[in-house]
Amino acid sequence: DHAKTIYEKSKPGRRAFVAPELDVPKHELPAKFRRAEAPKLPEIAEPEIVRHYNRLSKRNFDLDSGFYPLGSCTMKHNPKLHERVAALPGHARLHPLTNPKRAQGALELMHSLQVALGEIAGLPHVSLQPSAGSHGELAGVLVTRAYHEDRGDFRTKILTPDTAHGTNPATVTMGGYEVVKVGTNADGGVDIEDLRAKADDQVACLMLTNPNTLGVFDANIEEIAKIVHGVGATLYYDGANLNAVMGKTRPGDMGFDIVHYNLHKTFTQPHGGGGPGAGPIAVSDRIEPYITKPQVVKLEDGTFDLDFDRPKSIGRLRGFQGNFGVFVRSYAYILSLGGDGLQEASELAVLNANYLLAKLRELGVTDLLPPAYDRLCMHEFVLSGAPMKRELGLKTLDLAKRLLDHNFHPPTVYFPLLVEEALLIEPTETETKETLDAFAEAMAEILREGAEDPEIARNAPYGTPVRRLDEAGAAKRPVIRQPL
Amino acid sequence: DHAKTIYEKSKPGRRAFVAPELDVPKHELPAKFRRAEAPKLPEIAEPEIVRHYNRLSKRNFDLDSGFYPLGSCTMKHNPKLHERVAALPGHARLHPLTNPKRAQGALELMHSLQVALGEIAGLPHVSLQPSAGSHGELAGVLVTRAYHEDRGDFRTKILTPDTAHGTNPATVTMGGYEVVKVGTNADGGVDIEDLRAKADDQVACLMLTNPNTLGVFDANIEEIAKIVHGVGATLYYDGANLNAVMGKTRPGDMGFDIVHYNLHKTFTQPHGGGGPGAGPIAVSDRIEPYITKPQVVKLEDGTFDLDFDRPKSIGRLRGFQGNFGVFVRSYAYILSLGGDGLQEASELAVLNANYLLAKLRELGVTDLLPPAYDRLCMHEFVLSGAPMKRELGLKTLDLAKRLLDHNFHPPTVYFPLLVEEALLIEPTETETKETLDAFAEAMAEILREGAEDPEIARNAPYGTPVRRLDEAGAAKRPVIRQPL
Amino acid sequence: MSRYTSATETDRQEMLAAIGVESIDDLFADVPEGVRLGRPLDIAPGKPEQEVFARLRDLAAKNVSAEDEISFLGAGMYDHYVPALIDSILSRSEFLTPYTPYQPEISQGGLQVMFEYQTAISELTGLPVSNASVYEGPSAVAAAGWLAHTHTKKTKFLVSESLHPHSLETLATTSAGWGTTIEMLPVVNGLTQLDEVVGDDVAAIFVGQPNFHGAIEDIAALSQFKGSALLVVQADPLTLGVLRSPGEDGVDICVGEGQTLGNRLDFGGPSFGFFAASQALLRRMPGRIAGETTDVDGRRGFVLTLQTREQHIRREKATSNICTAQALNALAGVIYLSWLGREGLVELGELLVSRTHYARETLAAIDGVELWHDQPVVREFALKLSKNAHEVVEFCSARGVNPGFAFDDNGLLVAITEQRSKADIDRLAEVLKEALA
Amino acid sequence: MSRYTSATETDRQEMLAAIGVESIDDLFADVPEGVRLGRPLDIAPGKPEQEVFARLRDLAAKNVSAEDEISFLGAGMYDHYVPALIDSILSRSEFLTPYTPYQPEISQGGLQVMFEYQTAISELTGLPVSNASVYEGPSAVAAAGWLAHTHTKKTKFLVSESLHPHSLETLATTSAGWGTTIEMLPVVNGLTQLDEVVGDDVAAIFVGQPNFHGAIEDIAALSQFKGSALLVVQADPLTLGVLRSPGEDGVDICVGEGQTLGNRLDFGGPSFGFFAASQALLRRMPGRIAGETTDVDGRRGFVLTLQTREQHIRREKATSNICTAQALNALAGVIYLSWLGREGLVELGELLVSRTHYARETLAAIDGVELWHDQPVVREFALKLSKNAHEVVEFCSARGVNPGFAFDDNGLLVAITEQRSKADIDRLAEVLKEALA
Repeated sequence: DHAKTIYEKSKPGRRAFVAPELDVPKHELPAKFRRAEAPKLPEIAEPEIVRHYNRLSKRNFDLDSGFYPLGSCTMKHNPKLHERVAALPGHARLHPLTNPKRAQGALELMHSLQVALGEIAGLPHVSLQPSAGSHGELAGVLVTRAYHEDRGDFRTKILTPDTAHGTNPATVTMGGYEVVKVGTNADGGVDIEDLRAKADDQVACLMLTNPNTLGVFDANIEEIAKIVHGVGATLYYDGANLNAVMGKTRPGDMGFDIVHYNLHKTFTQPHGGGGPGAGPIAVSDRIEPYITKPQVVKLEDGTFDLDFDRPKSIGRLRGFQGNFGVFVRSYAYILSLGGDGLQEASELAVLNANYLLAKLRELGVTDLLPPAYDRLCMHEFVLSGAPMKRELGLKTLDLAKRLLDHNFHPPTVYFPLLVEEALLIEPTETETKETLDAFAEAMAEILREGAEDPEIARNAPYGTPVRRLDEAGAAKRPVIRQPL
Repeated sequence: DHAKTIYEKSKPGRRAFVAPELDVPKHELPAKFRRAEAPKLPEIAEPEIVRHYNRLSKRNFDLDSGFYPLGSCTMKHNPKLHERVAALPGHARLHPLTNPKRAQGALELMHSLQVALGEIAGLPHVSLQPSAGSHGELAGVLVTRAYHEDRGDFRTKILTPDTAHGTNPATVTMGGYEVVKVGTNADGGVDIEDLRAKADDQVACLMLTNPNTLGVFDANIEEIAKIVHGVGATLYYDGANLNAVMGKTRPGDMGFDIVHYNLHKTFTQPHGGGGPGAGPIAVSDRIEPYITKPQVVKLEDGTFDLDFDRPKSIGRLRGFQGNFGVFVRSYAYILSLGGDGLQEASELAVLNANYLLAKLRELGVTDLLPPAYDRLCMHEFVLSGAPMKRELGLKTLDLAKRLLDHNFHPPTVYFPLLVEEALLIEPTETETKETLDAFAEAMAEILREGAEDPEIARNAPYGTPVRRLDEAGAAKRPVIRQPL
Repeated sequence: MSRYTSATETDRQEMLAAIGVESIDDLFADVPEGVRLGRPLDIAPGKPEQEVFARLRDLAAKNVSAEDEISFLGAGMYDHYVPALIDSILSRSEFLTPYTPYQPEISQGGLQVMFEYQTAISELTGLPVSNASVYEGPSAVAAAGWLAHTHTKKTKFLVSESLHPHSLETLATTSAGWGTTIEMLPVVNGLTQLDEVVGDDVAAIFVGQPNFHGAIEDIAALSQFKGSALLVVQADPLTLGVLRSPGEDGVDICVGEGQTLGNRLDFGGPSFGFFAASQALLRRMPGRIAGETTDVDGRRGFVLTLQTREQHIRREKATSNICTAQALNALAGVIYLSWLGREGLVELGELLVSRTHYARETLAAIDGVELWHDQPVVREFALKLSKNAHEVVEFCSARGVNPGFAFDDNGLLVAITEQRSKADIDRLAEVLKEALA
Repeated sequence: MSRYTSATETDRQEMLAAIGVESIDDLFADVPEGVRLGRPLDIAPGKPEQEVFARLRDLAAKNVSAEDEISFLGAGMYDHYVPALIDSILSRSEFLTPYTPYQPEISQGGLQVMFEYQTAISELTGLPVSNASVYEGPSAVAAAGWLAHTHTKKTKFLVSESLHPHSLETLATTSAGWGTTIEMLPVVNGLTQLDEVVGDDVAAIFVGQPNFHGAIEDIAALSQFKGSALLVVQADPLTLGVLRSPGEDGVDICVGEGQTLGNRLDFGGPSFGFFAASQALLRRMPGRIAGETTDVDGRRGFVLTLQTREQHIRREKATSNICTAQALNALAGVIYLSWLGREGLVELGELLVSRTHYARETLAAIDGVELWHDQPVVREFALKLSKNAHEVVEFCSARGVNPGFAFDDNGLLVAITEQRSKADIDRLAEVLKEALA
C-alpha cells in the first residue's frame, strides 16, 4: 500500500542510528524525571527510510515538474544555485549566538540584503526578523501600535479592503485591533468614498495590497495615501504582490509607511510544501524607532554588528535573527538578477499574465470564465466561474480538479472572496510562452469536454495518486495522529 | 508529450548561461580554425532544463524506490552519507595533478582503501586504477601477460568457464589471448576433468568467479587452484560476487593470484544508470611488479606519494589515478561497517538469498521455476523458466515484464547462458524480509494469473511510461541521434 | 534577458500582439506618473552564477562556524549532527518546491509527512494534538499565549524567570495589544518557584524544560498549582527520550524549538517550532493540521483539516494568522526522528546526560567556577565564573574553543551535543582553566 | 546489526527456519575448511555516521584544492565552474541509483538522456555516431586503437608526440597483446608533422586537438595524408564551439575526456570519455548506444540498441569488453551543454581564447619565459622557463598560485578557465616574475 506510514513499516530492533561511544562515566537521571516508556518512534533502517520518503515524494506535484499558477503565491522558479550557497558550512553550521565579530560574513550578507530590499521598496529601514508574510504583517501592526502609542495616541481600528488576504484581518485581531472592512469599486480598486467614510481618528492603519488580489493596480493610490495620512494613520503594504512592480514603482514612493516582503515569493525561496519563508518589513523614518531588535547595522569602521540598543523597539518577534537561510537565497537572487533583472522579472511577470489572459480570450475560455475585471492586469488576474457553473453545471472546484489530470497545478480557487467562483491565476515570469499556451489549451479543452459531458470534470481527478477525498469526514471525526 | 527531447524544447535566443565579463582584450582565432556554425545545442533557460530532467527522472525506476534484485549487479542500498563526503570541496575540486605533498589527504584515503581491500581479498597489493570491473579484468589479463613474458614465457590461451560473465571472454580477446571454454559439472562448479584436459602450458590464466554466476560456491576451489598453478598459469578472481564471502573466505586464501573488485557493487557506489564504477585489482607478491603505475605508497616518514618508478609495470590504463570519487564512497562504506560489519553484510546477503529461495519454494513458485541447482545458494541463485514456458507458455521475459507492473525491478534474465530461460536473483543484504516476502508473493501471483490467462503477462507491462518497445526495429534502422 | 526567464524578443512581440498593446510599458499604464520610479533600481547589474557563488562563498568564509572551532554554544540551538539522508530527501524537488497542499490529490506526500510528523510530536510530548509546525520556538511560546488568552479569556501570564529570554521577549512583543500582563515567577537554585494554586486571572504559566539554565524542572509539581490556567512548557524535543513527557505531567500545551531535530544551525533559521496540546484545545490550535481520510474509491488519504480555524477561512476570527509555516523543516524533523528511532532517541539522550554531567563536574572542579544551580541536567548547564564571562568567551574562542553562551556578567551556559567528545570537553576544561587563572 | 541492514534477531530466526538450517554458518557449508578465513577481518569496527563524516572531512582538509589556491593546473582536467543545477539533477535517486537500463519500459529517463547525449556529442564532433560514454579520455584513445586495429586489420599506430602522454601510455599498455607497434610523429613548433600519405600498414593516426602543448593542430591538413588509416583525434569538447569540428576535417574517430563538461575534478575521476565516429564504424563501436523506437502502442521510446556488438551477447567476439561506463557523468555532460546552450558554448570558448592569449602574452613578457610554440591556442599553452619548472611550481604554490603543470625540465603548461579572471592572471604574472628573478 502506497499510503502506509513509516510507523507501519517499523519493526522492533531495527535502526539507522549508531550512537557514538560512551567515553565518559555513565550518569543516570533521577528516577522521578526519567521517562518510563520511550516514545513510539519508528524502528527502521536507512534504506527503508529513504524509500519511504522517496515514494512519498512521488505522491507530490512540484514546481520543478510543472506549471504552478497558484495566484498570490508567486511560484516562480527556484534557482538551484541557492541551495548550494545556503548549504555552505560557513552558513549552515553558524550558531546564531556567535559573537558578531566572528559572524561578519553573515551580518554583511544581512546588511546588504537590507539595503537592497530597502531600495526595492523605497523605504530605507529593513527588519529581517519576521518569519513569514503573516509574521511581517504582525510586525507591521505592532510597530503601528508602538508608533501611535509613543505619541500617546491610542487607536482601536485597522482598515482592510474586502479583497485582502485572510492574513490581514487575522493579523489585525492578533494585534489587538478591530477589523474594519473597506469596499471595492467598479475598477477593482479601493472604494474611495467608503474609505473616506471609515477613515477616522480611531483608525491606526490601512493595510493594502497593490496590485491587489484582483491583479489590479489601484490607480488612486496617491489619493488613498492622502486620506489615510490625513487621519494620522499608517499605510501598510502587503508585499505578497510585490513581484508585479519591482523597479516600476515603489511602495515608499506610493506613500506606504510599512511594507512586508514575502522572500519566498518575490525572492524565490523554495516553498517547501508550506515553508520556510521569511517576511521582513521595511519602514519609513518615522516608524524606524519601533522596528524589532536586534537590528543589523554597519559601523563606521565598515564592520557589522547587532544593535540591541533600541529603546523604542517593539522588541523581538522570534528567537535569534530570523530565517537566515532564506536571506542567503534571496541575496543570491538579487545578486544574480541585479537591478535591471529584477525590473525585467516584474515586467515579464506582467507580460505573462496579460498574455495568458489574452490567450484564454482567444480560445473562448473567458466566455464561460470571464475576468472579474475586464482590463489589463498586473502579474495575476481573476476569472469568475459563475457563467461556467450556470451554463455547464461545473464549479470552479471541478475545473481545478480536472486540471490535475492535465498535469497542471490549479490556480488559487475561491479567492478573492468577492468574486463568485473565483480563479486567481499567477503565471510568474519564469514560465515559457509554450507553457502558457498549453495551460490555456487545457482550460479550453476542459470546457469543451464539460459542454459535452460535465460528469467527467465533476468526478475528476482520475490520474492522481488518490481521487477526491472526504474532507468533511476528516473534519468531523479528526484523525490527526496515528494511534500506536 | 513526455518523450520530447531537450532539443525539441529549444528556442533560439533562450539561455541559462551568463558569461563572465570579457576583462581582457578580445582575441580571435585564425579563420581557418574557427568553426563556421555553432553546434546545435539546446537553447533553453534553467527552469525548463530542470523540469526536463526532472520529468525524465520520473520515467526511471530506481533502487531508492524499490526492490532491484538484478543478479550479479549487487544492487545494495547506497548510503546517503557517501554523496556528502564525496562532494567535499577538498575532494571534489582537487586537481589530479596536484603535487602529492599537497594531496596527502587523498593519497592517505587511497592508501587506506588499498590496505582494507587487500585484507578483504587476502592479496596485499592493490591497484586502484581500473575504471570498472571489465577494466579490472583487462588489467588482470595484462599483468598476467607481463608476468609470463617477463619470464620469457609466451602463452596464447586463457580459460573461462561457460558460466562466466560476458566480460571475461571479451576481455581475453582484447588482451590478445584465445578464449578456451571450460564446462560446468552437475553441482554447478567447474568441470574438473574438462579443466584438467584443457590446462596446458599454453594457458596463461583461468578466470573464475567464485561463487559463480549460478550462485554456487565451487567447493573444489583448492583442486582447481592446484591444476591451474600446476601448468604455471595464473588464477584470476572475478570479484563481481565478492559480496557473498567478505570475512568468510578470501580469494587470496583460495589460491587466486589476481582479483578485481567492483566497488560499485560490493562497496556500494551508486550505479548511476550505468556507471561510474571502479574496478581495482589486488595481486599476490609475484604479480606485484607488473601492476599499473602510478601506485600510491606510504613512505617511511608516514607521508604518502605516487610511485612512478615501477620498471616492470604494465603502465597506465587510463588518465590520472582512477575514479577517486568512487574510492571516497567505498572507504566511507568500509569505515561505517568495519570488519565485522562487512562480514555480517555477506552473511545477511547469503541469508536473504536463501530465504527468498525458500519462500519461493514455499509458495510453489519453484514448481514452474525450479532452481538450476537445487541446494543452498550463496548471495544469489538461478531459476529456470523452462517448465513455466512449457506449461504456461510464458517466457522468462514475460515474467520479467509482468514484474514491472508489480513495481519490482526484474532479476537478470537469460543469464547465465547455460540455464534455459534463466532468471538470476540477487536480493542483497540491505533488503527487509517484508520486501522479499512481497517479491515472492508477486512471483506467485504472476504464475497464478498466468495459469488462468497467459496473455496478460505476454502483453505486460501495462502501467509503465511506455510498454514493450520495438527493439528489433531499433537495431535494424538505428536512429541513434536526433537530426537537428 | 533577465535570469531564469524565457521570453525571447520574438516571444515578446508575439505576446504583446496577442494582448493588443505596443510595449511592455503599456501594461503598467495604471501606475500613476507620480509614483513611477523613473530610474533604474540602484542595485548592481546581475552577475554570472560563478560570481554569485564566489561572493557567497567568500562571505561564508568570513564566519567562524561550528566547523571551525570546538563549540559549546547552545542556548536554544545546538550543533547536532544532521545525517546525510536528510539532505538527500529534502533536496527532492517534490518536497522542496511545492507550496501548502491545497490540492490534496497531488499532495499526498506532503500531507502524509505532516500526519507522520504530528504523530511523532504527539508521541514525544505525550499530548494528543499536534499541528504541522509553527515558525520556531519563541514565537511558538507567544502563539501558546494567544491561545491561552483567547481560550481562558484571562489576562495574566506567569512566566518563569528561567524561560528562555527570547521566548519571554517574544511573548511580550506579541501580546502588546492583548491587554494582558506578564508577571515573573522566581527561580531558586535553578528551579521555578510556585507553591500555591495560581489566581483565577491567570491565563497561562510558562516554564522551560529543561529551562534556560539547563535545569530539569519538576513539571509534575508545578502542574499541581496551575488551577484554571493553562500550563505551557517550552521543551527541547531531543531530551524527550529520557525526560518524562509533558503530557503525563499535566501540561496543557507543549511548544518548542525543533532545530535540534535534524535541522541545521543556519545562524538561527529556518528551523521549525512545534506546538502540541491537550484534546480540549484542538479547535483552538494555530496553523495547519493534516488528518486521515479516504477518497471516493475508498483509498486512504490525507487532507488539511479543521481549516475553519485558519485565517483564509475565518479571517478576523481565525485562531491565528499563520499561513506559511515550516513544512520542509518539520520534514527534516520527522526524518531525523525516524533515523534516530525509538531506541536511538533514548541512547542519544543518555549519552548527552552522561557527557553533560561529566562536563559539569569537570568544569566545576576548576578554580573560579561555581555551579549556577545543582539540579540534574540533560544537555546544558549554567556556571558562575569568577571573571567576566564575555571576556572568558573571547579568551577561549581565540584558542579555538567556544566555551558557550555568556549571560549576565558572570554566567556561562555550556551545551553538549554528541559531536562534543570527552576529548573536546577536556580541552574546554584546559582552556577555561587558563582563562580563569 | 551491520549498517544499512534490517534483519533483526527475530527475522533471522524466522528466515533460518524457513530455509531449514540452524545457523547462518550452515549456509557457508560449501566453503572448504581449508580456505575459510577463521578470524575477523583486520579492519577496525564500524563507526557512527558522524565519525565517518569527520574522518573524511579531515582527510579532505589535508588537500589543497582549487578552492584553496589560484590554480592554473590543467593538462587534461580543468577547474571549470560546475553549475548548481547539475548537482540538483544528479542527486535525484532516479538517476543516481539505478543500473544500466536493461528494462527499457522503466528506464526511459536514462535511455532518453543517452540519446540526447549522443546527439550532443555528434553535434560537437561533427560525426554522425556517438556511443553513450566510455570510461574517460586516455582509455577512449586506447579503445579507438582497438577499433582501428580490428577494423583495418593493420598493426601500426602513428602517434603524435603532442598527444597527451597519458593517452600514449594507455594505448601502449592496452595494446600489449595486439601485435601492434607504435611509432611517433614528430612535433615542430607545436604542430604534428605529417607531409606524405602514411603507409598502408597503418591502422590509425592519433592527434590531440588542441594538443598536449595547447596548440591548435591543422587537422584538415593532417587528414589529407591519412591514406587508408583511421584518423583519431582526441579533442577537448569544450573548445568545439570555437574550433572546427573534427567531422568536417575528415576525422574518423573523435574521442576525449568529458570532464570539462560539467564534471568535478574529483582528483581525476569519475568523469567520462566520449567516443564518436563516422557512419562506417557504427557496428564497431564499443559500449552502450541508445536508439529511438516505438512501443506496442506506437508511443515514442528509447532502447539500448546494436547490442550484438557487446560483450554480454557476443562475448569473445564483442567489439569491446566495456560494461559499466559513466552514465551519470555523461548526464552531467549533457546538462552542462544544455546549460551553456548553443550561444553559450561559443561565448565561453571565445572568452577562453581571449583570456588564454592574454595570459600567454602577459607571461611571455616576463624575463626568463619563452613560448614553447607560437601556434594559436584556446585554453592552454606551454612555456619554456629559464629555471626548473618543478621548482618554479613549488615557489609559486607556496604563494597561493599554482602556475600550472611542470613537464620535462623547463616546460610549464598553463590552463585557463572562466574561473581565472584577468586579475588572477596578473597575479600569476607577478608571482612567476618573482620565481624567475
